[in-house]
Amino acid sequence: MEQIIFYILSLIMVVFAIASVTSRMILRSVVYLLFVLCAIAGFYFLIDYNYLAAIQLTVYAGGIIVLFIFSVLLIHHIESKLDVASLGRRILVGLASLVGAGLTLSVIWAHPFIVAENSARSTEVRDIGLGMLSYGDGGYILPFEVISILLLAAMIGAIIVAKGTRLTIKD
Amino acid sequence: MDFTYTILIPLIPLAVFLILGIGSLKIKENVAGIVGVAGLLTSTILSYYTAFQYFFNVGKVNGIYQTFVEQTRWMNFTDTLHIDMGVLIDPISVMMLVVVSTISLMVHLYSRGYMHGDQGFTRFFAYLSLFSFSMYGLVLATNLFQIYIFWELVGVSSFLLIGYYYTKPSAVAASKKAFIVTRFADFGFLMGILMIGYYTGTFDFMTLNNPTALQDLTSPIMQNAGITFMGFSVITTALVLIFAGGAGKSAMFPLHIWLPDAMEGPTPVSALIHAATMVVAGVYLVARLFPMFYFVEGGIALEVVAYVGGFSSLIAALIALTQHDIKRVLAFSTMSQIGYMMMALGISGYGDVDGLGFTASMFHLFTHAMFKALLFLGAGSVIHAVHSNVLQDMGGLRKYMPITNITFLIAALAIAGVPPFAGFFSKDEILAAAYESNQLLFWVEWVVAGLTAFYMFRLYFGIFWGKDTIYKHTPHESPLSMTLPLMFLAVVSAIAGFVPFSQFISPDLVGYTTHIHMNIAAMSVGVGVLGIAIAWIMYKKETNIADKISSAFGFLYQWTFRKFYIDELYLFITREIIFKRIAQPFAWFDKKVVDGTMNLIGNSTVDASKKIKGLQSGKVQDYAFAFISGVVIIVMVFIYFMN
Amino acid sequence: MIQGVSIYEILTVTTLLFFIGIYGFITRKNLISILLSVELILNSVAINFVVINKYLYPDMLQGVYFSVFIIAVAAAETALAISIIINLYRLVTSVEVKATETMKF
Amino acid sequence: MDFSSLLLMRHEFILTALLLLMIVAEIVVSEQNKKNLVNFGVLLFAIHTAIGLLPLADGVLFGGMFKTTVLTHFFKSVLNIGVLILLLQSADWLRDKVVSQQKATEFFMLIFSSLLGLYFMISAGDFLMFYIGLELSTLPVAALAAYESLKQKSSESGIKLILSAALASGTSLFGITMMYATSGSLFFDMMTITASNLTILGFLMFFAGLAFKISLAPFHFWTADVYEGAPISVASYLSVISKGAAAFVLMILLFTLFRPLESIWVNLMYGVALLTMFIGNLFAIRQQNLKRFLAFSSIAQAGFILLGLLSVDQLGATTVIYFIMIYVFSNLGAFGVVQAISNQTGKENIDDYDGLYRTNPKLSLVMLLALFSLAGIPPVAGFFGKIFLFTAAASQGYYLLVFIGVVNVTIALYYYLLVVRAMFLRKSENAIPYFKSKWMMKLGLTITVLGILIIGMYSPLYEYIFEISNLIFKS
Amino acid sequence: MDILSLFVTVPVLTILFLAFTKNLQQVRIVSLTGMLVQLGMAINLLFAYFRERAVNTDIMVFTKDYVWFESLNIHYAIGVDGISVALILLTSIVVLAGVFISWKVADLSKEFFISLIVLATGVFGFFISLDLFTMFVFYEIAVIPMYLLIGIWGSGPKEYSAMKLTLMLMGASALLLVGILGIYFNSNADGGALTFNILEIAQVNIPFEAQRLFFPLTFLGFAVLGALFPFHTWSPDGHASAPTAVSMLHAGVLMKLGGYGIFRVAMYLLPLGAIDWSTFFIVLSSFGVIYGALAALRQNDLKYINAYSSVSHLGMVLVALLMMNKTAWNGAILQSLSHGFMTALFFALIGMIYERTHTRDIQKLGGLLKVLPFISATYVIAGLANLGLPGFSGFVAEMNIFVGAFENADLFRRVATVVVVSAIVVTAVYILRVVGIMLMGPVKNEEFNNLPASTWFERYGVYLLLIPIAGMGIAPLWLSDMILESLTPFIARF
Repeated sequence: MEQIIFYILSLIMVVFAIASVTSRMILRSVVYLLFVLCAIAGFYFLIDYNYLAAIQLTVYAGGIIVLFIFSVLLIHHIESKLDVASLGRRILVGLASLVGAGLTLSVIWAHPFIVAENSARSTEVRDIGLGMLSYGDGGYILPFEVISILLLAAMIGAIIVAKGTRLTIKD
Repeated sequence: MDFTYTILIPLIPLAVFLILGIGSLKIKENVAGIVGVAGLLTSTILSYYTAFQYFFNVGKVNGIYQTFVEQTRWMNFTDTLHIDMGVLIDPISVMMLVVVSTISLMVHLYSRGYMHGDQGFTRFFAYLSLFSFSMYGLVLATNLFQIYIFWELVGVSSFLLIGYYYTKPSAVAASKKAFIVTRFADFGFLMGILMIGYYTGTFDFMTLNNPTALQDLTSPIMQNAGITFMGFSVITTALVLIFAGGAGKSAMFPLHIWLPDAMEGPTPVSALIHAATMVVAGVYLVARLFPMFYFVEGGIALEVVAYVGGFSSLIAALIALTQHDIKRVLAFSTMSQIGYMMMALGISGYGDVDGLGFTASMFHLFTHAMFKALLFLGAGSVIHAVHSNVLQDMGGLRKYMPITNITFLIAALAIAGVPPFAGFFSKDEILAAAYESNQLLFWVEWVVAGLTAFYMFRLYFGIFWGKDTIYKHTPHESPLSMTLPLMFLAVVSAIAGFVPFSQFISPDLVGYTTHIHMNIAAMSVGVGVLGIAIAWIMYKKETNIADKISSAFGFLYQWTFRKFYIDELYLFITREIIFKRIAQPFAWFDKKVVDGTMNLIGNSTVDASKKIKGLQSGKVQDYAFAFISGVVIIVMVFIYFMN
Repeated sequence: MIQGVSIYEILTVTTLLFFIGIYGFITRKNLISILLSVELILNSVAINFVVINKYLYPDMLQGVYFSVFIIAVAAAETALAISIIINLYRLVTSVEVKATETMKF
Repeated sequence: MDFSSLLLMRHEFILTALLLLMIVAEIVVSEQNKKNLVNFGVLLFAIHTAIGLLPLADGVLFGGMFKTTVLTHFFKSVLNIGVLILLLQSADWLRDKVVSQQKATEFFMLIFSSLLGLYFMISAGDFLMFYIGLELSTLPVAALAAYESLKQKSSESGIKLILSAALASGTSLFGITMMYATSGSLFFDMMTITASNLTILGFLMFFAGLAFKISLAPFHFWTADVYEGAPISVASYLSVISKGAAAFVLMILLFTLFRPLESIWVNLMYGVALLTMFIGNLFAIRQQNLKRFLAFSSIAQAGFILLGLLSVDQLGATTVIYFIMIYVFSNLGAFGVVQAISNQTGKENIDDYDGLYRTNPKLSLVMLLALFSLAGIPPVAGFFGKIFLFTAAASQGYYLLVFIGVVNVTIALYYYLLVVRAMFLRKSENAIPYFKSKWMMKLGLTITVLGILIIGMYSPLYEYIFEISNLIFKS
Repeated sequence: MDILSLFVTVPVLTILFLAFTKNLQQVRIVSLTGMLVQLGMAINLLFAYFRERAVNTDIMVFTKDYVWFESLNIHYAIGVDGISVALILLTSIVVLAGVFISWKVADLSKEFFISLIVLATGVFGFFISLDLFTMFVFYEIAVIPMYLLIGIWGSGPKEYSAMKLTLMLMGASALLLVGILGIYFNSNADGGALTFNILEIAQVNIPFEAQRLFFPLTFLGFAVLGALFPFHTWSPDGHASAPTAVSMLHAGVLMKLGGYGIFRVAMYLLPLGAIDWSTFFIVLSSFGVIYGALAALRQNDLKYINAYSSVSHLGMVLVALLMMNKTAWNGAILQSLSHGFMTALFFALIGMIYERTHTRDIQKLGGLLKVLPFISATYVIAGLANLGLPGFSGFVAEMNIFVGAFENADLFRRVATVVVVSAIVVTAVYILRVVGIMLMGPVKNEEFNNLPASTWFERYGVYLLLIPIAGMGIAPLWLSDMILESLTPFIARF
């Protein structure tokens, strides 16, 4: 059962990912991406990382995708089709990506992974939250604080980029 | 007896040179003349004093002339090889001192008149002093390297003096030619010196010329004489190379081409350098190394000397027949006479009477210096009066210039070998020596004697007799300052033959007695008189015989007139081959190929930079593609090829 | 740990996602589309972390935490990128890649 | 762990405090006094730099996520000094051009946060902190690159940077996951690196991400475009501070964590060094815009740094740190002059510098020294930096590489001399007229000049680095 | 301050003072004073050396050693032997003469003299260094000011020439650096620490393989500076474009660094390599001798002629160095000195002629002897010295080279020797060609009749150079013995 779900999710991921990067309608592209992200969230549920799945859904589906759609609507004529790269270029890049993927996969498949037995480690949201705020071994308070600075910086950055008063002179 | 003071003989002219040279723009003509003459007079007196002391007082011990050497270390090469500077007093060097001093003094005196009023008067005297210094140094040299050093210095003084009229293109060309040709010869000389130095371990004349060592096959010199180099023993090769140096300076065939052109210099210079002293340096050099030449490998090198000398004298005499420029005639005559001396050295033996050739050569050097200097000075006097060098512009001058006429005649008779003038005695000895050892050379020289008489009198009659030329300015006799040296030299030319030379100078330093060889004397005088007679017929009065003959032998005439086209050959080699075919391509090669390669490296870097600019396309996705390709390629390389 | 699904299969899927993202990144002509591709790349990586954590080293939650931070960073990055893109749009009224090719060589 | 041990994070704490202070100041200070905020920011940072120079104990915090050693402390101080110089040089620009757009304070905030990111990257004890540090150092700079929001070039530069950075960090992360899979941990100390193919794959992908930051070929393409479009201060920051820190981190990681893969990455460094030197130099040759010019020049310089990495010992580590330090001063000198002139005249092309010496001799001399230092001409510091790098490479027998390296120095000399040519050799009717710089710019340039002149000759500094770089190999 | 470090300190102080000068007059006075002091010190050093040598038999005297970079064992180690003393003397004379000749430089004069003295500092430092690293530092310091000197104050295609010169010399230093590092990392072949110190390395037996690898690198690195064929092409262009004093210093002093470096570093430290490679390099350098001479034959630009002449003469230095015996080496050093003085004199005179006539094309000049007697006469003297006339330094040097070269009895070196000796003829030809066309003959241009005579500072410069040329030529014994003595430890390595 889980297996089948996994395959279905995988199929969704791959197909919609491809669709997303090839679609000529930008809004569709965004929506396909949303599907992929949701599938990924499903996958997280599947392996019992509910917290992560939740974040995936809230931050990505709820945040980033909305941001995308918002900006697309803001600056794009949704009905117009996107330009595509020339065929030769697509083939070239496709080949390169295939080679890359093939290479990576061949290395991965050749590697003997030793799969561990399921441990008792809790993946409860509460435990994860505590871990996030602990400053001892295995505590993640430091990255947590730093990422807040990062978010602050990104915010400041986004603001100042947008801040410039529109003048008549164009460079 | 201490001969150290002789070092002053060269040093005084050097001092004079420095004074006049540095102040050449400031010192007045009078002062320069006086300083120059006074300096050389001192040297001359010292030379005479030395000669007197040496020959008559202290030189001879037990019948053998001693060699006195005073020297000091100048530079070290290796533990054994070094250059010394000093004086070497032996018969030939003392004899040369006398010759150089005498002629130089005369020329100094003469030049005061001849060069009077010339802008570069001081400079001229400075050069003369430099030359005197160098020549003295050469004569007194104690070793090969010292002689080479002064050899070069006389070369350069000769260059400076030939190019004295430096605004005249022909003089410039002549001076260059003289220097370069002799320099080329010196290349051989230097190689010879290097070989001698390397194989014998010394440059010192005393060691090299030691007859006992030379005859001892185990001595270092003779041992190395066994080492062969291109078919000859190294020492023989070295000697031939050294002779090449001498041949260059002494204008032996085929290195003679500079001498006629050197007549572009002021006439006193021709008299001093290109007639009496410097050009005989080659003869002196061979004489200086005579024991080596004689003993090493049975004298193969000496034979070369003999034949080169003989051939040169013939060639020169033939060319002299047809030249129009009186100084050139004299120049070829000089070459011819030096050929005599060389030949004489070449056929000479070593001990006692066998050494006649050597003695005769030195004797002829001595007498020739006197009468040839006289001829040149006389010619100078004529040129001074006529303002031309060319025979056709002259004629009938005897009326205007009596003293010059007489002195010139004496000199001409002397060179023609008419007794009792000096030339007769020395030439007679040479021919006698040749007769003893090499018949072929003897007959050649006999013919040359006749030719000499002919062309000298062609000259004489052409100048002083012949047609009565109308002159723009009436010629007049030269001032006393010029005629006095003429007269002095005339006297010497007339009587010098009676000096018993063989008593003083011989290869083994032991004096011996010679006699006049009557039969040979008769033959030589005969042919000389014949030559004079023909000249009398052809040139005493203005006739057209000469033209007829020359047109009859048109081809031969052209050849001799053109100096056998040797100049043209040299010109062809230098202009066409060395300059155009070698130097030009080298310059081209350097500019295009060598430099081109360097520039190419630079340019191709810049080109490469231009070619790859497309990589930086400005498209962020291209960059991403490069990024990913880079990763993929690196991964492939490291996982599949290097692991 | 999903029954019957090996880690290899999951990694295959993520790898495919990753390279699809890359393909998109390079071929899309629109800046926002490129950003979408970036999200694909980041997500594939996030899955990787989670899967490896789950399958191989479940004792610690290093991978999971990493994924959380990746998501956070991705959000920040996207926000910033979009703000710049919008600014560009204000300047040249275009969000095509072509608009960003003035500097080259 | 008690709170006193948090003092080990002195650099980070103070800088965070400065960041917050600037935010407060921005809010509090009135519009008219905004100009003074620039001075305030510089002053604050100067104090921070000064405090940073005080000695600091070694320590590990947060379960190994944060490590500080004398070496990292030292290097942070180098970065501080670099940023201080940079701020001094930028002050005029901020005051004259940016304050009016009401974003001068933000400049400080972004620079501070980026620097903070670098601190964490340097001090990182695991990949998570490393990653966050990396992103923290990059994202604000992307915003800074797009700072001049009225210029298309600036936005373009920002886009290019952020997109390239995203791709690079994505690749890098993928690599990290692979290494995580094979080595069992994300904490450097707990990872057991073995030379399996998957590890190598992971390492190489990770390396690509870091190489992007150092702009090593073929991951360097963004550099020139971003530098050209970004404000000079930002280009300067990217080329000097950010690159220097990344190179330092690369060295630390290679010498410690990836030591087991030495046989792999030594060859990698060899190849990448070659490629980077040539690419950087060949592109630099034909640049006219000075920012692009310096971009490619800095790419080539990065190639030289790799030479030092070939010697995996104290010598190599020392030479790399020493070189980076010298490079910071040299490049800041060059950028400072470009900045000064650009502020005054807006000219950024080499041709514009024709005859500069005759009008502005002092600036030209600073530029000359900086360029000579970059080119590696004695007696200025760059020479010592380069020659020691070569020494390090030669110590392992890479003579051929050293030779090619020096040949590249010659190529580099060519284009540096092109600038010298413009300034000194040429005469021009429309040379940039004489102007006087403000005192902050002067001070900034003076410090770089002193650095360029002294660091090379003053050997105790080298010896000190030699001593502390020993720490790398102790663990 | 020890006696040697002063040679670096005084120029540096001069530069500092120069930086604060206000006008042309001050610039001149400061430079002149500084370089006069320098010359005084050089002469003092000479006598001090003789005194010291009498009681001290070390290879190097006046040695001082200060640790610089401890961990790399880099020292500031200095010391001199007879060779360096001679070259220091040469340098100080040529620099002073250069200052005199540059008296009239008015455009950016301060910068000019600063650059000139920086160059000199490098050269002095190079000659006193015993540490390869320090030596290399000074080498580069000496090379780089050339770019500015030629580029700013030069003439003709100066930018091109300056760039070419700088890049070629820097490219050479690439080889050199690799060579030096190679030596350094093999300097512990007998155990012990790595060292840059020449004297210490000379005690070590560097493995043959290493010697064979690093000798050509080191040799070529220096030889490019010594204008070895085919790497000489920077020299004609560079010289032609350089201002007078720079040509003087460059040809007179800087190019000597090449020969000196080869001797001190390449040959002394890598004797086996030298022997192994000597054949190849003898071919190149002896070809260079004749090649330079022949190329000079067809040039019309005075500076080109002199530059090719330098190629030829310095080729002799290289040949002599490779001939591996004391006499030849002595010749090489003497030739370096002699060529230094002569070529500096030449360039000084060419500069004066150019300044007056505004051309260096000999075909356009003529009869200068009449209009510029002092300059022309000196030119003739320099020419004669150049073609190896006895009584001048060239002769002394060349004879040592020839005799030394001839000490090798094998056919190959014999042929090389003959080729080298034959250059004396070609030299005579091209020198006389110039003298004949330019100085002698009719005055070709009316305007030349009113050329200004030489000035006092020009004369001083000329005298300064003439005196050593003649001095060496007339009394070479003390100098050649001083050098020979210093060569003894070197020959012991072969």
